[in-house]
Amino acid sequence: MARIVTLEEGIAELVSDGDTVALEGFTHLIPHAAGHEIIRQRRRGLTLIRLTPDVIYDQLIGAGCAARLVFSWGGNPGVGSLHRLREAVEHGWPEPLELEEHSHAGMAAAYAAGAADLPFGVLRGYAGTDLPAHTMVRWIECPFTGERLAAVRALRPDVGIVHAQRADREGNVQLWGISGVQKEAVLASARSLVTVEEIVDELEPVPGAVILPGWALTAVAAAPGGAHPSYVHGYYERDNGFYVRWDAISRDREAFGEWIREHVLEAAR
Amino acid sequence: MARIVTLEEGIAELVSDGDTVALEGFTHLIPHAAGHEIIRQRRRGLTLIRLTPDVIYDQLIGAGCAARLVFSWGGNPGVGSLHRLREAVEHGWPEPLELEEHSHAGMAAAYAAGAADLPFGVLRGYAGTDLPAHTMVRWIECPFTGERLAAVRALRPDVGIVHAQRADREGNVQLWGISGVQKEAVLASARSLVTVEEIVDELEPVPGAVILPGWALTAVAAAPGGAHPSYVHGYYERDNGFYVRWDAISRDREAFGEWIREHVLEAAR
Amino acid sequence: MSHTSEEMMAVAAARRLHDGDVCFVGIGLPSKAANLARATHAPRCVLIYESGTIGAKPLNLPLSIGDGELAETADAVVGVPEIFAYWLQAGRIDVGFLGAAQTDRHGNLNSTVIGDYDHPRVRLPGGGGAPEIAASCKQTLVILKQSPRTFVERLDFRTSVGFGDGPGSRERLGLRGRGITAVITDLGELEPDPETLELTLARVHPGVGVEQAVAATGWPLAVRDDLEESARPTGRELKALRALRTADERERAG
Amino acid sequence: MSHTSEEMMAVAAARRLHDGDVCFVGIGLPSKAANLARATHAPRCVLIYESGTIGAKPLNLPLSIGDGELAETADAVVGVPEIFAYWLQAGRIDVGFLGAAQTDRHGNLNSTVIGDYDHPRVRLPGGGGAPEIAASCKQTLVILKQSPRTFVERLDFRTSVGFGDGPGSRERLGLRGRGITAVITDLGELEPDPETLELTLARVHPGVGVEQAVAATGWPLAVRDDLEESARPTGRELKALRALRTADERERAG
Repeated sequence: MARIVTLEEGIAELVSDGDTVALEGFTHLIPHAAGHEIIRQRRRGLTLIRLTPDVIYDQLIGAGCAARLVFSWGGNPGVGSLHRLREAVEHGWPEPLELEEHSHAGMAAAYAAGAADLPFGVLRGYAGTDLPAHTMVRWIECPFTGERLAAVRALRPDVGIVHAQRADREGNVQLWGISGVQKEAVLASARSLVTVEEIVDELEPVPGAVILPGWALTAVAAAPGGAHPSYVHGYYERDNGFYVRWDAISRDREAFGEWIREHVLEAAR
Repeated sequence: MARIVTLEEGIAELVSDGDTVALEGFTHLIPHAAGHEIIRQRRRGLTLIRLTPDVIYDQLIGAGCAARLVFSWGGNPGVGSLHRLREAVEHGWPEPLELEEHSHAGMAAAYAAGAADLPFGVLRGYAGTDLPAHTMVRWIECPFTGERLAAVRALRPDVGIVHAQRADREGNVQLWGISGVQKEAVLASARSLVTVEEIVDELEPVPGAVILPGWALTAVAAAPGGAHPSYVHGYYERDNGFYVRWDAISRDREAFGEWIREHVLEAAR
Repeated sequence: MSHTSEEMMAVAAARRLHDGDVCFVGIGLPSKAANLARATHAPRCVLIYESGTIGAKPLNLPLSIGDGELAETADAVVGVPEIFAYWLQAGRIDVGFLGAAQTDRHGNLNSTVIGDYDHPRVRLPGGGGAPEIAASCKQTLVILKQSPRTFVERLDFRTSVGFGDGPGSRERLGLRGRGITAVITDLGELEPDPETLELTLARVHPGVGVEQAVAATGWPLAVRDDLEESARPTGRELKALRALRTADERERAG
Repeated sequence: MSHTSEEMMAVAAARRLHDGDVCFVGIGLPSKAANLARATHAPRCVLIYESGTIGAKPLNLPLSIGDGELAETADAVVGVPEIFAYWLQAGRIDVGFLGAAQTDRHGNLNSTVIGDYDHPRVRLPGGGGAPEIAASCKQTLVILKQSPRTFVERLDFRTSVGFGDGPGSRERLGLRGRGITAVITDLGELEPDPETLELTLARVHPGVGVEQAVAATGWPLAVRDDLEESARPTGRELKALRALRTADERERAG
């Protein structure tokens, strides 16, 4: 049964230095507030997992929380590069960042395998590319047809963190719109934290909604606005201007540090 | 793009003697009308696939349409045995029936593999049971951990047939309530036919609905009441009395033949 | 209040559920027992049916695992591939319920055929969800009437694995759950011996003699030293159990 | 009407779509081209974005592949594992669009790094959906500005496979789609030679000389005997293209 906690408690209890942490969200519902709390609590040496590391991972990496990144596409969508990610990779600042690099299809299969408690996932993928040298892929043979297929090691994060529209008081979570790999990320993780826009008495059914039952989660925390600058379907729009502004902020170590101090470290929780 | 056809046309065009056919539905939305049309068109030598062959498969088998059954649980839910299935297996009447027998988990994994165009599915299953001798299971080793897991050969029916609440005029299908393995059965099949309660101008969104896009289907046919005696969430209830009555009808070859003649062969389409 | 032996079975099974347990439930006595637990001491019991309904809270007893009421009252309805992969196989289920046509002394179950597979005397429905329920649930409860025809020395077909050939079998097969924790019969309750993993008579129901249970078992039934008598169903239990009806029964009752 | 070279690229790409084609679309020019096709000659083009939106019909040009408008206007929204397994991998996509930082003569693409992987000069975003789009779509269209830095003799990293090392490569690798059918650039359009599968100049855009395209290519560019000039964007195409705007652009325009 999920405990209803504050975001501060949730991160303090669930995320430790050196953990493997997946903050998922596919453009929509990106758990920015949870990422900021990790920065505030100064976690170090994390392995960060995510298909599409974007601004919040740029911030976590630039703030020195990460030692390793497992990913398939790292950019500022519609804008360009992630400058903190690039600086960590290209110049080892503020910490060297080890990369495990996948394709989306490979990571999706690896999360699905983790959610199903299988040690690996199977896909038609990676063949002929230079990716296998930088990822966890092996080749297996179909025992019926002899075909050669890619196997990816299951992703089993220590902690899965996602943001959703709402939860009820039992911790049952409801999210809708683009749902990405959030269900798989949560179910593949040993512990999970879901931040929500609001906690309500009853979850009205919504077309297309994904439900995460409270008993399958570790903790739920209210974090209204917690996906900004990404968006929450039915609650608020994407702050596209922020993504554009981030390009300038993140190009410069000092401007970045200033922004983190002002908007994360010294921000009221 | 799905063509909108009559049920008669749909079966005539899509189902041939000797085909492998999956009529899926998990208690809910069982395509009885389509099954009856197959009996009326006197198809022979079919391989019938389904997790839960129940009354409609009992009818198809008793009517001599089937040569082979791929299944995981064959009974009259809440009532008892399928007497036509039992008679085919136990006494070869009216035709001998070859069995390929799975567990639900194995068939679900095999359909999912088929839908994803993988040659096999992987699961933790079958180990230590007598099923592997009667099914398509092989053992594979995880290339990362060395664990031994079951592999099932993908199911790739020639024709997948399901029933749904409704479709629009482009053949986009909407179904909700218990959705079983219908999506996988349709996507795993080379050709597909969806019967629906009604064809409407626009599909109003419904919580929990599964959508099958028209362009991924072969044909859609209106068949109001086409799931009776099973039920259609939002349209009509399960005719539990029929399932009880079927027990008596199906125990006796003559009573069965009489019922098929009256309710299927001579019934108005 | 007097009670039938079937009521005793349902009550005994229900008592083994704890509040909050996540249960994988089949139709018949398992569904009755789980819903009885939910109506009495375990209101937060989570019922999962293999049709994909998670957290179903039926008011009426379902007649099939795919009743519309299960979907209507569920927290979530997912597809069958997902329920088996992400929920059962992933080890999220605390208690699985199984029936069968036969059990052997190690709680291995047959729900496939009586007689030879290719020329069966009785063709049973088959495994359905059972093989993986028995493999993956943290514990499994079996509900089965006891007789020499059902409690057999040797199964005609092994559909689901209890403890295989005894200690070490589950581990060798890579099965993740603990296996069967009890077989609840019309005569009593059997539990695996902690050493041998052989089903052993742990309780007899009120009015049942040990010799009766032994006579109804096709292998030499071991009896626990600390054999107990099951507590008689309480008035509250019986009342709650008898209030569980299918929608049809409710309708007929008017 | 005069047009920019980027407009020419979008129009040339859009023209390659047929009505009813199922397209796997990324952001930027691919999304512009697919939506232009939908607005002109191919109204029933089905747009699939890797965020899981099937049949999206955005009124505004999306800024990201996960814009809310894609979900709101889609026939169905599914999870990312499903979109890759059941839809892309299963071979249901007619046309995949890809951009890249580099292509080689066989249409193999780099979107990972410039320079050495471990000590890159430029760390690019990475493969994302591209490796499997290139592998599984029935055909792939690449949109990429032509220069000696982008059309290279040797890729720094092979993220996605076009024709590998040439004839037979895709078959040996088990790739199911036909591979790249065109690379659309700011100078013209390249198509694989049917024999050698080497990208060959098939069209130049109006006002572009062959020598200009050859100079912008890092390998000795073969030119088709039947080289054509792309048809200039029509007024209707340009009007429809310029009407495609992101919601923000529309807002700023008032």
